Amino acid sequence: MFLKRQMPTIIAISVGLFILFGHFINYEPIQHFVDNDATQWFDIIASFAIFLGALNMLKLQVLKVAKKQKNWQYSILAILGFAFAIFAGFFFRGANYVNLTEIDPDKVTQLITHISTIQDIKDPLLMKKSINSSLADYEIPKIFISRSNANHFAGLVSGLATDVTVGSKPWGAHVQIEGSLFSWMFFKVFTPLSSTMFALLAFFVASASYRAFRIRNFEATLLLVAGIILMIGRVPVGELIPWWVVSTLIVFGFGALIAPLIMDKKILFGIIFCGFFASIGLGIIFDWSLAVNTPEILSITNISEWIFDYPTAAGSRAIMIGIALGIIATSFRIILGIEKPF
Amino acid sequence: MDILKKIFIALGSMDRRFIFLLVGFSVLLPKLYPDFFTLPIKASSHSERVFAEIDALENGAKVLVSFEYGPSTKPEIHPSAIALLNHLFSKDIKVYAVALWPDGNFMATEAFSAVAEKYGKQYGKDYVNLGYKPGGEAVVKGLASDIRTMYTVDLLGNELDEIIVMENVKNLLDFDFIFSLSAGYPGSKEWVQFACDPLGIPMSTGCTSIQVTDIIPYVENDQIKGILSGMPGAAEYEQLVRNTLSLRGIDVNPGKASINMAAQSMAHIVIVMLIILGNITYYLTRKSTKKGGVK
Amino acid sequence: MDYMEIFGVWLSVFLTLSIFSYLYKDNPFYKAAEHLYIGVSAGYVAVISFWQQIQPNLFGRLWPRIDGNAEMGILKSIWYSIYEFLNWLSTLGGWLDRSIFPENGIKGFDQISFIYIIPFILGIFMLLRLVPKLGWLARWAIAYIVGMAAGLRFYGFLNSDILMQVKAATVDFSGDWWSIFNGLILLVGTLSGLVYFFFSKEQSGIVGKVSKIGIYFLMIKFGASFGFAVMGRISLLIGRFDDLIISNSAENFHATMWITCIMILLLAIWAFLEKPNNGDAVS
Amino acid sequence: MNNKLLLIGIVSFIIIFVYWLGYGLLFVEGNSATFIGIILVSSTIFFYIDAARSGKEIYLRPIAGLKAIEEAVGRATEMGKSVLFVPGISDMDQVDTVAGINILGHVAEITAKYETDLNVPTCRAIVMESARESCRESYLRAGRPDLYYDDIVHYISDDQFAYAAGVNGVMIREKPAACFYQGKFYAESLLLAETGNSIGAIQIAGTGSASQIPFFVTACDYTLIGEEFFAASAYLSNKPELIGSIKGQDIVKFMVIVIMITVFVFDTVRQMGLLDFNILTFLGLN
Repeated sequence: MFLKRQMPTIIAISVGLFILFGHFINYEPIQHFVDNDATQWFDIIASFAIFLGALNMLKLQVLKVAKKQKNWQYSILAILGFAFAIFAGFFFRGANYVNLTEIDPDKVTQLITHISTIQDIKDPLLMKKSINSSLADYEIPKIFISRSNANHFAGLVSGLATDVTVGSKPWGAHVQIEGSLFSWMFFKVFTPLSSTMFALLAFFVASASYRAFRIRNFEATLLLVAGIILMIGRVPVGELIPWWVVSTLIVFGFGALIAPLIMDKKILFGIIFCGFFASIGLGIIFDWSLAVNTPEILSITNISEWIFDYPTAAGSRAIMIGIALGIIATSFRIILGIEKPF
Repeated sequence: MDILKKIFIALGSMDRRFIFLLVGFSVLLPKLYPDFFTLPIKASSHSERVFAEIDALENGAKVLVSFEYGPSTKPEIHPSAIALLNHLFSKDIKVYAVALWPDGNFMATEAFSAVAEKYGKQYGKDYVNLGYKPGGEAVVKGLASDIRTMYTVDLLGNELDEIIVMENVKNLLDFDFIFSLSAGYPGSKEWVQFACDPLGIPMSTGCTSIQVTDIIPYVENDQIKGILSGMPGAAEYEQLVRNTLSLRGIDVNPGKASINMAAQSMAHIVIVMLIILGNITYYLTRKSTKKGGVK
Repeated sequence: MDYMEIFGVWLSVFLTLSIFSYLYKDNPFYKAAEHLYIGVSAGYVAVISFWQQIQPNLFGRLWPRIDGNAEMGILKSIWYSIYEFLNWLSTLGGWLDRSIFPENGIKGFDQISFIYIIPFILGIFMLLRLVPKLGWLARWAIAYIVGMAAGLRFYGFLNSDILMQVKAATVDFSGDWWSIFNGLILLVGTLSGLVYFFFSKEQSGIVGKVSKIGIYFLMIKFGASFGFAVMGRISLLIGRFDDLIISNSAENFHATMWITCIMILLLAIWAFLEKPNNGDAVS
Repeated sequence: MNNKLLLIGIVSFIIIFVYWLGYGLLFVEGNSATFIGIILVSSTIFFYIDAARSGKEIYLRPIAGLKAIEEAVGRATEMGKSVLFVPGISDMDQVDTVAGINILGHVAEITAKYETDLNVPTCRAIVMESARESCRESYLRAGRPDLYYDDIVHYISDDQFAYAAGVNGVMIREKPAACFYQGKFYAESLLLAETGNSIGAIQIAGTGSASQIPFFVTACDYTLIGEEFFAASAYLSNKPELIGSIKGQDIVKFMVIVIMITVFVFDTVRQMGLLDFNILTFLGLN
């Protein structure tokens, strides 16, 4: 019981105290532990745990298929996808390279022609230069997924060098370089899925702003005004907006700010129209259409820059300090052992 | 007037799939017909700051570029990476790449292969790609004290001591500038907190738009020298680099971000229009909702 | 021609459009892509974390590369025989090729770090969750992580997000009026924002007024964040469209066009057939 | 009462004194401000925890989002639908996740009481394990251990958007009536909140990720903003020591505000040339 109940609390408290005060202790190994090992240990434990998670996911999907629950057909895809990733990660490496030793200097051009059939060459001259500088030992700049393709290519170029070898990159490197089955999966399956999910947000952000950016009250209006100004001001089109549009927007923005306070539409529209004509009049009198004459406030770009330099930075800082305080207090509660999620 | 009101109210209750469709078209049309949509790009003070900082580096200086993004955020940051490499290589600056994100080294490889050839830069002599190391802030701290404790070999498996550019490079203090291309955690914040602040090395960042408001306090505090915010920031920097390099006799193709600014602007305008439309409808129907007493 | 490459392009276009089809409503294409994504990503993450954490950072630290010909002390050879045993296990008794445990240890570190046995054991404790009787041992690993988080974040956030920001409370009075005004805005905004977060004070009277101002600053921040988010998400969408346009090139046999047409057709048929028993369309 | 204050004061003083004696020798140079900060924060919060334990009444202002939790679960029960709890996409090494799991404990207690289905998809296996522990405890505390089974909490994927896609799938197919998002979120926040909105669920969010708060504020019914989120589990627990810690946290906040104002005032006076005293150097922040 002690090992099950109290021991975890003791571990959490002692690790917490050790790391917190380890920052101050003038002893190199402790400093090193706090700076590096502590998080590395976590990463290692988390990596083990991933297999636990994967098994749980697999179990649920298999159960779904076995019990023929609703939409069970799709679960087969999840299982197959998982199996494929594991296959590419642990069993089939791909990543075959072709290496040439002692290339015949006269046949470099021929070699380049062969390479051009498997890969785009931007600048043949430069490639020639780089091959010439490493005639003794040259690796073809393309990595093959299938062994037979690599062998086939090696057969094509076998006459050009004393020795042509086909090998495959070591395990571990196959997850980092292009040309392995794993990287094929990464670029052709994983990337389109994840970046499209990400890009869906463009649509959701539009519908969310359409629905939520309403002049419901003063706070919501501030949200809306800041949002719109940033949206317009940060793209080139903001620069093109002439002064009279900006001044009109400012007038309308002012109107929007006071709208929640004035329920009578007539008075509100009256104020807006007066402001509108006053600003246009001023602009014509002082000839704001000339860039030099335009007051700085009538450029959306300047306004947006000011907003995100000052009021936004202030808001950010307040939230940042608040969050930091929350995290500190929670950490302290964990170290005291009065809050424990295990 | 009544008809107009009805139209607005009908528009206001439209299915959100129409909004999706409108946004989709606003992005697609400028992409398909780029000739109809051309816009001048004017740099903001933050982008200009970044450009000035990099441009002030001397020839032969050493710059560490950290790749902290992957394919899913590539559109926002990769253009900055390309423009940055153009700028650095044109000034014969040595470039060292590291990746704090696992897919960052794919991005680094792609960026180098797109730019290095043009300036006749050779791997190992003018630039090096150290690849990815897991650990986030621990990697940053490790690099600050000794690069060789974190990396024994580069991405291609060469020993660091065999690489020419790595000569006399022991830790971060040997770099003149750090540039973080960051899409989240670990990223710019970690570089500020664990490397640039304690060691006093200047740094700039090119980050995703969403991160800007989180990083802006550091920029205001001058802990980060300028910021390229998202694709528009990248476009501004591309433009600055392109203009300056053409004055120096180097032609650079217009970058991806600059080309896409038209689509970006269009989409923004459409969304703003939608918001305004939504508000007109809201204003017209406000009384009835008030009575209903919905939140 | 590289068939794997062309197939890959078609597959990626298909998956991209399948996810986009969710915008219309939940449909078989989206369900298929979603399930495939879950399966592939779970496997992907497991593989990546094994090859970039467990293998190099754990096994690499416990059994770094040694000179195969050099003399070894008795302890060291016992230690490395464990390594060989693990290799025997991982190759299913020599049936598979050597992969996880290359000969003579793993390249990367020069010294054995025995202390890394602790995370190794904690990691195994985590996996013991699968054994009902020993499942409670996983709590030890979780306790380590929670304790570590508390110690690290306490220090980190106090340092960088509080003390460093206190530093920023100064206003530079050497500039012009405008910059002084801006400096004051920063200070007032930060302080009033903090007042909003008081929990043990009723938000009325002066505290209420100040916290109201604080909310205004927070709202402007949220609006600006939202604006930036719109910007970023649109950029990503543009990136996806770029890829779709590239995939539509002649050398890829106009993948985008064909798949779009076929998918729309199939979706239309599906929607038509589905209609009678579908009362819960997503909108 | 005052004796305790004195005692805590003396202990902190002794610790700082020892630190000062060993400064540079036993202890690393250069982060003394942080050390003193830690001692100050710890002793303040500890004092209030202790005060609350010995029975001091502490007022906490109501937070709308927290009151709504029980209401939301209640509505799900009435409608015969399930409750979805999303603990964010970070692992247990982020304090945010720990706070989220603590809130899960309270939500699970309510669902156990109401006999409502609970569904907790997680993005990390370690979070899955601790969420299970937390739910099991809660069901036990509510007297309904029979309703608990391990698959209430299940793993989807470590990848951010695969997880979001999976949770989305759960939402559009199972249509929970109440969705809770409590933890650390990144870009997927809006994806979740918008889908939840489209199925008409009551949504209560809470997060310490500053950049995601706006999306939750616009798409959810209630949002616990930043610090409120970290205080939530203490609020819900009604345990005196946790509530005391909230009071202590408030006092720390007050001290931060006072210090900022002091820094501002002294620095202004210095800039006017009236006083040759740099407060930032004095505080060890420069």
